[in-house]
Amino acid sequence: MATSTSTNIGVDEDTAKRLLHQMMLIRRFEEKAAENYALGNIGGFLHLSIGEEAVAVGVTSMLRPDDYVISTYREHGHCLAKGSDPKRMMAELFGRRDGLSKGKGGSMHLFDKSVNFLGGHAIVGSHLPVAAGVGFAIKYQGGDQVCVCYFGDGAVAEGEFHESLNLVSLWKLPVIYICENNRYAMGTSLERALAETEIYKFGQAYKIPSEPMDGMDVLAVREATGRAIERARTNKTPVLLEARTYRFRGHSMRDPAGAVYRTKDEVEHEKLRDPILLFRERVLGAGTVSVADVQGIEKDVNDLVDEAVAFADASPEPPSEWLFTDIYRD
Amino acid sequence: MATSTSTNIGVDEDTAKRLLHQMMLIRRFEEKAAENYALGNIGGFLHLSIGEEAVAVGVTSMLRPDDYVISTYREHGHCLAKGSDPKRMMAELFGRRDGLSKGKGGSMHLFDKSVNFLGGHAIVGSHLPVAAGVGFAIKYQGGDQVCVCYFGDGAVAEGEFHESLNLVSLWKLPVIYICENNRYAMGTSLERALAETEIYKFGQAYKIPSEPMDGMDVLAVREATGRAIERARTNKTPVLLEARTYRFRGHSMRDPAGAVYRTKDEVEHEKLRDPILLFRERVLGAGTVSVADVQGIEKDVNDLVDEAVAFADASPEPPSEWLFTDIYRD
Amino acid sequence: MAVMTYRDALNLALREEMQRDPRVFVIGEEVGLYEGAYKVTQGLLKEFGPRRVVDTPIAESGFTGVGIGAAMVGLRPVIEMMTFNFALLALDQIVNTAAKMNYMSGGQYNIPIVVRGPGGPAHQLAAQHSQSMEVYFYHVPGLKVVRPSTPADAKGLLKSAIRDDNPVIFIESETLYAIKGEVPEDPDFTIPLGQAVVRREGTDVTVVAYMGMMYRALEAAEALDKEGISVEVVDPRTLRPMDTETIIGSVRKTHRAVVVEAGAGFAGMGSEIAAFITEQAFDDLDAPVDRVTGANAPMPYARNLEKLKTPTKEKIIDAVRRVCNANGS
Amino acid sequence: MAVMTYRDALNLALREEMQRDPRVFVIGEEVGLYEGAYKVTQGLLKEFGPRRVVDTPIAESGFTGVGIGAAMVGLRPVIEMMTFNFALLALDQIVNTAAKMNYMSGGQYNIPIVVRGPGGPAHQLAAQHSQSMEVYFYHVPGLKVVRPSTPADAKGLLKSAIRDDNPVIFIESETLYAIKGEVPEDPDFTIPLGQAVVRREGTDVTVVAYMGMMYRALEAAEALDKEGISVEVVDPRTLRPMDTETIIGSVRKTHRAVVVEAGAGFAGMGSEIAAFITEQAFDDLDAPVDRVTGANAPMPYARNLEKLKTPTKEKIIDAVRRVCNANGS
Ligand SMILES: Cc1ncc(C[n+]2csc(CCOP(=O)(O)OP(=O)(O)O)c2C)c(N)n1
Ligand SMILES: Cc1ncc(C[n+]2csc(CCOP(=O)(O)OP(=O)(O)O)c2C)c(N)n1
Ligand SMILES: [Mg+2]
Ligand SMILES: [Mg+2]
Repeated sequence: MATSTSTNIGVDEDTAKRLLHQMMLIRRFEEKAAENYALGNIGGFLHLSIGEEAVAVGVTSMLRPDDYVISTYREHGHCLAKGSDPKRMMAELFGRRDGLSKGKGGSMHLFDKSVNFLGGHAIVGSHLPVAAGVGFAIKYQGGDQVCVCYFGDGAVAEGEFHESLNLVSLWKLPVIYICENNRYAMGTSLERALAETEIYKFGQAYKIPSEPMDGMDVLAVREATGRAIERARTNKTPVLLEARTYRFRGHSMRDPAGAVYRTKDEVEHEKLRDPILLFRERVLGAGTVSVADVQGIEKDVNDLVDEAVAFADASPEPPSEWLFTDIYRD
Repeated sequence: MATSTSTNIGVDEDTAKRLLHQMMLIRRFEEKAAENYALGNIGGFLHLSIGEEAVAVGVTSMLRPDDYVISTYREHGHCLAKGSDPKRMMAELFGRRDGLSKGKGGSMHLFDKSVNFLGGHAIVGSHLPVAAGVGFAIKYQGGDQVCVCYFGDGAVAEGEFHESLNLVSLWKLPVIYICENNRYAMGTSLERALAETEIYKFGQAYKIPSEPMDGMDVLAVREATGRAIERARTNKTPVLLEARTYRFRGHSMRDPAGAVYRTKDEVEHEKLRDPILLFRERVLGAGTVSVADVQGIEKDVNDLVDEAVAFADASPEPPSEWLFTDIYRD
Repeated sequence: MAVMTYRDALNLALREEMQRDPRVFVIGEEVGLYEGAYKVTQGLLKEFGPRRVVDTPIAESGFTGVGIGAAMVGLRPVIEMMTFNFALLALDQIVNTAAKMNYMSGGQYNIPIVVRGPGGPAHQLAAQHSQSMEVYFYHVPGLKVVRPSTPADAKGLLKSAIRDDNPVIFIESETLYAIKGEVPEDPDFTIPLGQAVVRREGTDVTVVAYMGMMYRALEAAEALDKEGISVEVVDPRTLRPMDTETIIGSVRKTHRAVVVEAGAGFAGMGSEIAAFITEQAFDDLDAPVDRVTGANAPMPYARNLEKLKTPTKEKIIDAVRRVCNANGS
Repeated sequence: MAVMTYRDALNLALREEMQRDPRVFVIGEEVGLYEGAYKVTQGLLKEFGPRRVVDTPIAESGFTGVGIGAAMVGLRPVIEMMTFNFALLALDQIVNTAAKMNYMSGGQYNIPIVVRGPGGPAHQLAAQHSQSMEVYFYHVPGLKVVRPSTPADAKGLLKSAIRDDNPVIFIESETLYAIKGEVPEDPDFTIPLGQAVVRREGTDVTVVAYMGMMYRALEAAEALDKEGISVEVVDPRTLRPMDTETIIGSVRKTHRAVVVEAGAGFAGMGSEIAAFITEQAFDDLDAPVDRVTGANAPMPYARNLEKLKTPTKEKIIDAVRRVCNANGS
């Protein structure tokens, strides 16, 4: 089954600008994060989603604010797209007091209750059952939200993938599982990890409607996700989507562009389908936005990210007492 | 897909007698075990496979002695069919020094290295990856054995089912997974546990050849298993078989015939397809064995089981020092 | 007050809390139609229906994660482990997700769940089904761990656990479900987590024990009374947070302590209790704290070996005599 | 003798044992093509090929079970946990299957596996990726648990672990991979499991510590030397079985003990060590055993908070002063 590519341009000017703005914001945010990692302002693991922005932006553009999103450690884009404040996000990456998680979580553990962003989880596969629980609660409470759960192709081999898909199908829960298939789990390519590399096909085993989508085409993502959300919201049933995408950088800042397990040529070839370039050319070509608009957006995201970095830099370290706060809620 | 039922009778007299003997031996062994549980000679959990004998006997009749078998806590039949001594098995159930596991394992943990029976495992799903490891070792050592892994329908919902099937398919390991689908996991029926109740179909997701078989028809089991073993042994690849069977007794001796979750009628109806009766009528009808032969077998298995009970009863308790032996191998 | 079994006390606690708070639901294997492998959830499906009494497939990590997710967005699940032996399959969910979420999110997402079920030595269930499981939990910051020894505690502590805003590991015992005791019927009756209780007053030696071991300790105390040795028995009830004050207070009075635990001794609960008693009451101790623990072996199936695996009244009596005959006093 | 890093010492041990015994193979995530997330298995794929250096999908329970099954029928797998944080997903396999199999089978099926990888505090990896994991293993009968602090120990103990006929949990440290030290090149060099070592001789107080804490302890000892306090540092190296004799022997000499551990203190390794020292050397002790442990909290990400979480040289110095100024002598 070929991934469905978006047919017509089908976005108005505002939407086009918004999508472009968000994708460019994520890109810029992560480029600056990388810089600050090199400068030592950010520590630990830092996983960039550069190249995968169309998924986060396309999916979230179809969600309602009261819908839930839960993700992995590669979640900057998902968190930004859901509407989190870049300042507080960057402050979290810096490990500062004004960070989303008060500096206690870091890049892998961004949480933002104000926008229903349920976190940043770093044990591969562990948040898939949690997402099922969110779907369970939505149904229990009689709500009509959906829960979107992003995970990587590497998580497919974990037992929790199977347990979760069986449960959401058995119980008919409004959860949309979105596999960001970037073809590698660290240094392990799909073929070396999965007996079935067309991940969306696993949906069939659980009687869950599923489809692949071009994760480099933000409009294709919108179309497939739109169908999925519609179905999940009305029938209160799960959907499995496979976004075919690619990670332009290394697995984390500690993995130099992944030289060992993939070729430079492959990476360069994939970069030709940079989701931001693709969409920009498209909307420019269609005349939906102008070059001036694009430059305006560029300036705006640069400013936003500069502010975020300045804010993070100015935010103090968390006070020592905070080591012992938030262990328990009393 | 309907389960393939055996076409012609296709067994010679010796085979017919052997199959009947083994099924009747298992039946008798477990009936006596139940009696001795009531008498307090056997403690803990006791899970009977009465009604499911055709699977253990049909499958094992197609195996070589050097092939491996690994199973669950409902393993008496699998262990007997693989060739274990009923005396030492019963002694193990009694918790005595001459038991297969020196009395330390009990009914749920029968192990017999002399016949390549890799145990009795009581954490649902946990032995499926272990079976994959046995297949891995066979290939590593360049052997041509296969490993048969029995598990229940309840194990299908566990993550280890998924992890194991993916691994054996990805690595092409000679493992034959045989689901003894008796339609209930304790009090939970298939429909309440699995999004896909035709368990063999899960094989497709992992590109593993799979088929259902009539688990009440020992010849059907032999045919399907024969195909599977042939394939696994020559190609060194996995197979998934679903044996459609039924448990005539309760989940364990503590579950009174399972009155809550299934009807008496259902149980009575299923008993009409008692695998021993079915096969006996068949071979008698075909004139493959005589009534006298059947009576002879009956007497023989009764004697064997009586001996086993007598042996177990006479075997002393394990010496106190054994509490601390076998914790480590030095 | 009414006399009821430990099992019924748990059942009553669940019932009352489900009536009190619509966000509370029960989820696990066989909790509904089958009414619980050990019948703790008897009648709940009939009273509250399948929406709030949820039968699951055998997928411990899966349904524990479901409970955690539900708790993130406003529900208060009570997750039953058919037995705690199976909780190892859900341990990552409990330790890495539930216990750390409030901390990792800077206090945004607390996880009000109770994971409950029987644990500890049972009858001839052998190595995989008969083991003390609390050891995998009480070390973990972010978790609370409860081991209720009596019907009244079972009710009062389970109610507190359900009302608590944090993940609480609540480990019952197959061997105690049938015991009877006085239980307050008042639906407002609760016992705060983190409070130990003196089960028996005494002056010569403090014995710290919980669950089945607590009853062995009381029997030992009776017997020792006849020898003129007065034993005080303290039951921690909650292992995390541990009520060190009550235990230390008792030891300062008796100057001697014996710690009993069913589990294999090495690096168990007894190690910690012995260690903090020694640290905090060193100068009050007339003898080193003595530990009586389960044999350092897996649980054997054979009845005679099984008896040797778990501490007996006699072993406790010997230990008390040892500390009383030790130097000092 | 050659000077090499802790990482290279481990690599050499793997190489030598794979050369020595064709039944030994390495399996885990990224151990082959990627040569190990921390490069411990560098070059192994090239030398031994994909048959013996096996890359796995992300399925910890699955590939750990594969190792156990392979061990049942004659192989000797070395299973790499990319980090031990993920071992919780395989804990049921390790505890309920590997550790109990020899016992449950009456000695028929021993499980000669090594589960190895880094564990313990790392640098700003936060709560899920920076924790002391040995606590989940050293309580378990049937397992052996090793924590090697130096390059020489890394090599000698890993070789013994691979040759051992039982499941061995071998937990390294991300923060030690780069340290250098003298390592015997003799392929027959091994260090027996279960032997502690005195890292530094002293007469006034015994400090028990392993891994990073052992180095903090040595630094503390240096500093205290200048104050005229002579510190003996003992490294257990193997946590299970624990070499109590060497530790007790040292305490009988110094009459004082401080136990250091990186993990959250409550019911950790320090509790057990403090408990058995007190039991076995009570009359020799001039002061209660003091424990220096990690803060009782999850690991925070922020650099400043992370520093406060794990014991420092200063904390150890304070503890030593405390026990030295305590009553007695
Ligand atoms: C249970 C578990 N095992 C291993 C790891 C180490 N690890 C972190 S990310 C990763 C690769 C995940 O790949 P994928 O799911 O494809 O997501 P991607 O990084 O490509 O976005 C691994 C193995 C982990 N965090 N959790
Ligand atoms: C991991 C785990 N969870 C729960 C149990 C308790 N338990 C024992 S048998 C069983 C039902 C298994 O049913 P199935 O797999 O269909 O096998 P059957 O008993 O029908 O042969 C359950 C839930 C267990 N032993 N292990
Ligand atoms: Mg990936
Ligand atoms: Mg079944």
